[in-house]
Amino acid sequence: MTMQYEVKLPVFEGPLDLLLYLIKKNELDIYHIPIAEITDQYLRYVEFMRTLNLDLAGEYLVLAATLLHIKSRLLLPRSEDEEDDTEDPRAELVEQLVTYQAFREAAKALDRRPQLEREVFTRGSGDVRVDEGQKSVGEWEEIGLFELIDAFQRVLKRMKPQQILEIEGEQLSLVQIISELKEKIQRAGRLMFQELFEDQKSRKRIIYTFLAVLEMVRRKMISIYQLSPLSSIYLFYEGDGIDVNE
Amino acid sequence: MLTNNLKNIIEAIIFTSDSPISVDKIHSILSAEGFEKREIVQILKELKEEYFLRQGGFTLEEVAGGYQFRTRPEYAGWIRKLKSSRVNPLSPAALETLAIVAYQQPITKMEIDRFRGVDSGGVIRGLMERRLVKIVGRKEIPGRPILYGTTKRFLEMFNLKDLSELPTVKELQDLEGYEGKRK
Amino acid sequence: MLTNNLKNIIEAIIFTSDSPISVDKIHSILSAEGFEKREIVQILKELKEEYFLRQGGFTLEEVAGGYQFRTRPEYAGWIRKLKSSRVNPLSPAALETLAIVAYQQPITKMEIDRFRGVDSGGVIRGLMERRLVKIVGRKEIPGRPILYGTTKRFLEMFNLKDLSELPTVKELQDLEGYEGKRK
Repeated sequence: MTMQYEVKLPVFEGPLDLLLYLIKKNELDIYHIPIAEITDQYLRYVEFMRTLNLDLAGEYLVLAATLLHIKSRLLLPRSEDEEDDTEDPRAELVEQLVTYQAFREAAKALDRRPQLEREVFTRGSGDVRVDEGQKSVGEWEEIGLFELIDAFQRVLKRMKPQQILEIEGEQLSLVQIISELKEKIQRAGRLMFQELFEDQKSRKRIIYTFLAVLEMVRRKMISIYQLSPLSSIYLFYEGDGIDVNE
Repeated sequence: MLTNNLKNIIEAIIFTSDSPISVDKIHSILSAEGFEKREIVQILKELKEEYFLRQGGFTLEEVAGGYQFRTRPEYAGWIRKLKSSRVNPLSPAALETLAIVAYQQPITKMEIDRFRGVDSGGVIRGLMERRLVKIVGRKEIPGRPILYGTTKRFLEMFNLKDLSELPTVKELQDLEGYEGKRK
Repeated sequence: MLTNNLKNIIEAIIFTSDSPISVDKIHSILSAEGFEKREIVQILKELKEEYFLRQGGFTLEEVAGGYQFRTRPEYAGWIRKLKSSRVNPLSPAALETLAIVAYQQPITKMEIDRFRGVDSGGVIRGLMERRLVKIVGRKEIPGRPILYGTTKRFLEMFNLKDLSELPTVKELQDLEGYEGKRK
């Protein structure tokens, strides 16, 4: 698959997020990670993101190498002269994950505080305009990149191969799809993620649509919410977005 | 000048100030009248109590080392309807970086990168542009890297009196509940 | 929704609005709740009365076809003191000029002008008035132009121990964000 685009990931997630996401998804104990299994899953994710031609930060590969290294060390038979209580090869990574998780909690705690211009306002900080039809934050849970990729993989799986025709030489541009999507979401206020892929006949178009969603998240044109884990994902229109290509 | 008058003057000053105003600042404005600082502190306490008991649309809050009237959080939905410009919310990456800086300051970029597992240059710059993070000095190690810390605006934005109001890392870990899992 | 709640919402809306807000505007913000205009008018009357009776530092006034909180005229003198004591933040032009002086000092006005592409006379004067920039000597070239440099106050203002603490151009580039760096 050769594609003439490059989509940057929404910059908010990194390799440690992915690892924590996988640990949580599999309900694993952070102190006793089954390295072989988690490494496979991690690599499959990274591979999938690469097939989408996503511009992955180099750090994802660094962590992949670290995981493979730990895996190989665990597989090695212990040599005789080594002391019994050799350090667990996972120790350093676990420490890093635990610390990272603590900071993520700190970030969430910070975010829960009443924030200026979000929950609390000072005198004369508003100008007048009536703005209707916004979601009320609170019932909705904002979701992250990896949940979205999971959902997208489910969409791909549900599709029967014969449903997908490759249209030779179909001319597609990401810009075009973004503007179509924008119009659609703007009109409806919100759209269900899965609905975007119904009636799409070419694989290329499906992938481009997904990439358009990622790019729109990154530009803050839309935000992604769901009511509860595993329930339908909705895209909400946020505005014209910002130019992030400084 | 009557005390009630002093209370009104202080109230009017806080009302007009466009940022949280400190006791020292109020004191300096009233200096000609020869009031003592503790009188002002006492009146501020009374005013704060009064607004709290009144249960109105806004209250008097202590933030970033000063006093400011702020609306009560429960009315945010209505006020947002009034506002035309949407505030650009902080991204999870920005919040995460901000939390690291807040807890670990003064801290270098390299230390932040290590905690997050990714390069944080762009995020730090964004936080500096929003005046939530600033340069506070240099670390006295080879290369003398820049040290970052949070600003007064950070306290204002998150309704904090000072940094000690942040929950400790230990408290956060207890919240997460993984302390028990430690072998 | 209780009436008291409605009162608080209206109070919070007026408090946050940066200009007098009309009954119609308030009505349209609350339209989803199905309140009638006369209910809102009634509450505004009550609020106005309440603030009048309270005799505090500010009151609710009807001005220019709308409602607005305003400080009572008798405290105008104190508020003027507050306004005059306020420090004006540095303009982008002033910051830019200050950065050039900080990094390139000692530097002449002509050199600053060349960097900025505009005449910087006014900005330099402003910076000197604020004691952030000072004359440090004369350049030994024809005409012996004045050389400018930064002051001790500049270091204080930006929390710098000495000039070596300024981030280098390279360090500033490192903050360009990893997006740019990777391409």
